[in-house]
Amino acid sequence: MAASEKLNSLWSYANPRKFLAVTERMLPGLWALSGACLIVGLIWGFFLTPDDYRQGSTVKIIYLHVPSALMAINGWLMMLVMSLIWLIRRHHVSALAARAAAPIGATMTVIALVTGAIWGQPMWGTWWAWDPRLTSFLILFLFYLGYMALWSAIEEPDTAADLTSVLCLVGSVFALLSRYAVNFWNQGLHQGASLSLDKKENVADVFYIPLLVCIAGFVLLFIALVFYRTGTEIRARRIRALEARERAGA
Amino acid sequence: MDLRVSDLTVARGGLPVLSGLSFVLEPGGALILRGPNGIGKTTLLRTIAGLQPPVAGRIEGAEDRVAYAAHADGLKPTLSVSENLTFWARVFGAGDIGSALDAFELGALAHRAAGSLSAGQKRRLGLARLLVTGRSVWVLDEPTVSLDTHAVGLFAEAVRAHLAWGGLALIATHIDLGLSEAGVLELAPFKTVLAPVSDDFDEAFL
Amino acid sequence: MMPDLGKYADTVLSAYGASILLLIGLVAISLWRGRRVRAEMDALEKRMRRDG
Amino acid sequence: MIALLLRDLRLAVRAGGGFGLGLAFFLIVTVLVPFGVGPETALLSSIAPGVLWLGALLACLLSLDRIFALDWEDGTLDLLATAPLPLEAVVSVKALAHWLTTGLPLVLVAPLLGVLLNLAPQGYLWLLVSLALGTPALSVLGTFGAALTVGLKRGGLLLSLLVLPLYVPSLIFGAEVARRGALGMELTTPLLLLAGISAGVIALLPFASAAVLRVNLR
Repeated sequence: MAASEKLNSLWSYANPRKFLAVTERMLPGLWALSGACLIVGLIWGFFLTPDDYRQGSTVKIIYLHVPSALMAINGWLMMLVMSLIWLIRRHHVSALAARAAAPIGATMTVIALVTGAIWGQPMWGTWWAWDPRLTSFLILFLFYLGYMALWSAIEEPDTAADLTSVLCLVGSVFALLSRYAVNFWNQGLHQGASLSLDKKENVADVFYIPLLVCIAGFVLLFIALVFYRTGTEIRARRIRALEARERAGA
Repeated sequence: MDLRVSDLTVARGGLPVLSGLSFVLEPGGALILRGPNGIGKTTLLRTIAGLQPPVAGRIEGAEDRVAYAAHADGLKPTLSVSENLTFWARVFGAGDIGSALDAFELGALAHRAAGSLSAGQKRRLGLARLLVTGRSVWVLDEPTVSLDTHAVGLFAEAVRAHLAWGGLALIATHIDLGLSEAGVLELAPFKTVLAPVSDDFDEAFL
Repeated sequence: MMPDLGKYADTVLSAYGASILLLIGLVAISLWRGRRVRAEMDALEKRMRRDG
Repeated sequence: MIALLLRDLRLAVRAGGGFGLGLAFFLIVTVLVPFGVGPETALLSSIAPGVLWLGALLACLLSLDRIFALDWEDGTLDLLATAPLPLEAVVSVKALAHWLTTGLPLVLVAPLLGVLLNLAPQGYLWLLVSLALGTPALSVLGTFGAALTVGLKRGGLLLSLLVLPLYVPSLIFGAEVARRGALGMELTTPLLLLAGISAGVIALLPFASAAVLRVNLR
């Protein structure tokens, strides 16, 4: 009984008016907290951590690379969950949140790719190596691009929400398949990078705490941006509906 | 079996256009839908044909019984008249196309490519398709566009035969088909009246 | 103040520069579009309520 | 279902170009590659499996937007959606028709084009096998993309953007089978993975395509 009431109250945030009111109240705090975490984490990481004995100062890039890579994947996962909620419960806010999250996830993917490539330049001696991880992120970026392009190509918002949701489901399966395919494809072609930005060995305790702060900052920034952008999408939908109504009345 | 529509609301582009619509159509009955352009006739017919979901209300007795015909006839210009018709007959599992060709006086054109037909002839072929479906509920959207008086007569004859066989017909049209037995449903009174604009919008964003 | 980045100074600085630029760009675009849409909706709501 | 398949095949033959264009494109891509990378036979021979796979994939992409476009414009899709045939069957038949008119001819001419690129003698069989196993998945995935973009005016470019990332796993495993075949290496793993992806895609994706098509017809 109590559990189902709680669930009901959770779904009530699917009302766009209520969603706007609640997020409006939370946003200033979220912006401030994410900004603080990012500033503290990045300054800590950039100025106050030692160099790695093998990678030198390039190890400082993990404070950007690891959190953005994390959010690139989690952004897609969040879109997947939102798409499922839309397809099953047909709450518009959910579909709009998925739409709002896509450009953020795509930006995170670009940051992960750029920092990865910049880091790779001195480490591997080339800007771009077809390293399985890097390649998978490139493919993920293509999926983000396709998803956003489909949203913007379709006029009718409910149709767009349905189509992009199905694309997101199918895309998730194929992004995962591609990840394994790329792993398989690169074995033996390219000598495995002896150094990686993501491997545990690089994340000793000195680096670990500022990294956590940075991850928290990226997560909070992601949430704040999703809330804010979902609000924008809700208003854009409202404008569309009102204009359609005006046309029908005229 | 009756076609029952109860308290139906249909939407176009996310905006409800017709609401509170109810009617019952018995076997052998025909209903002509009338209303000004843009009232939602096409939307209503597509909803009854199952091509789009209703916003609210129920439609009973339409599923898997509808033969739908709209502005586009679904003809392939490179196939001949009889090939086009045979295709639809086979999709719907009905056999004979001869009587359908006769009913719309297409026998002489049977081997012509559909692409070489005139607009009126194409329309006749599109309507002949209804006869080979073997479906009992005809849902027709402006079926007489580009037909001449004689062809309209053929069409009315075909509808009458369909009704006599126990079929149903739901027709949106502006012209008088001469079907005196058909009921007429004026759609204008069912036009959706929206609540005044307020701050407190829900999931319809209105 | 500036830590000694050694021979990888360009690498680290460009990575930080590019990333921070991208983040600021994303936030700026979001805020810009958000403001515009909000103003547009408010104007439309006001007008439609006046007109009925 | 058979009626629909026969009609689609007949339309492809009557309209002409249905078979020809994809094949001509495949030929041209294969001819252009040596102009791009130089005429050394050793180099050509080593990249031949990948180039042939990529060429077949692009040629397949070329005709995807025609899968539903014509049926959409003349209203046939509306009528098929109200017909007794389930839409899942319709999209499967459409994919099959696309494969028979595009994929199968590409598979059959690929060995001939292999000659142009100096493919190693032991590679022909595996090129044929990998394409025969992989191209059905390309057609089914393409049908999904075509169903997504069916109502759009500038759908062609978007279709490529949506479908190409979905082609990655098939391309990787297919080209790997062909490459290993040409080198005389062990190729059971990629072959099984390629076949597995095709089987999964053929079994499951028509449901997604039909759902998407229903939304677009609404």
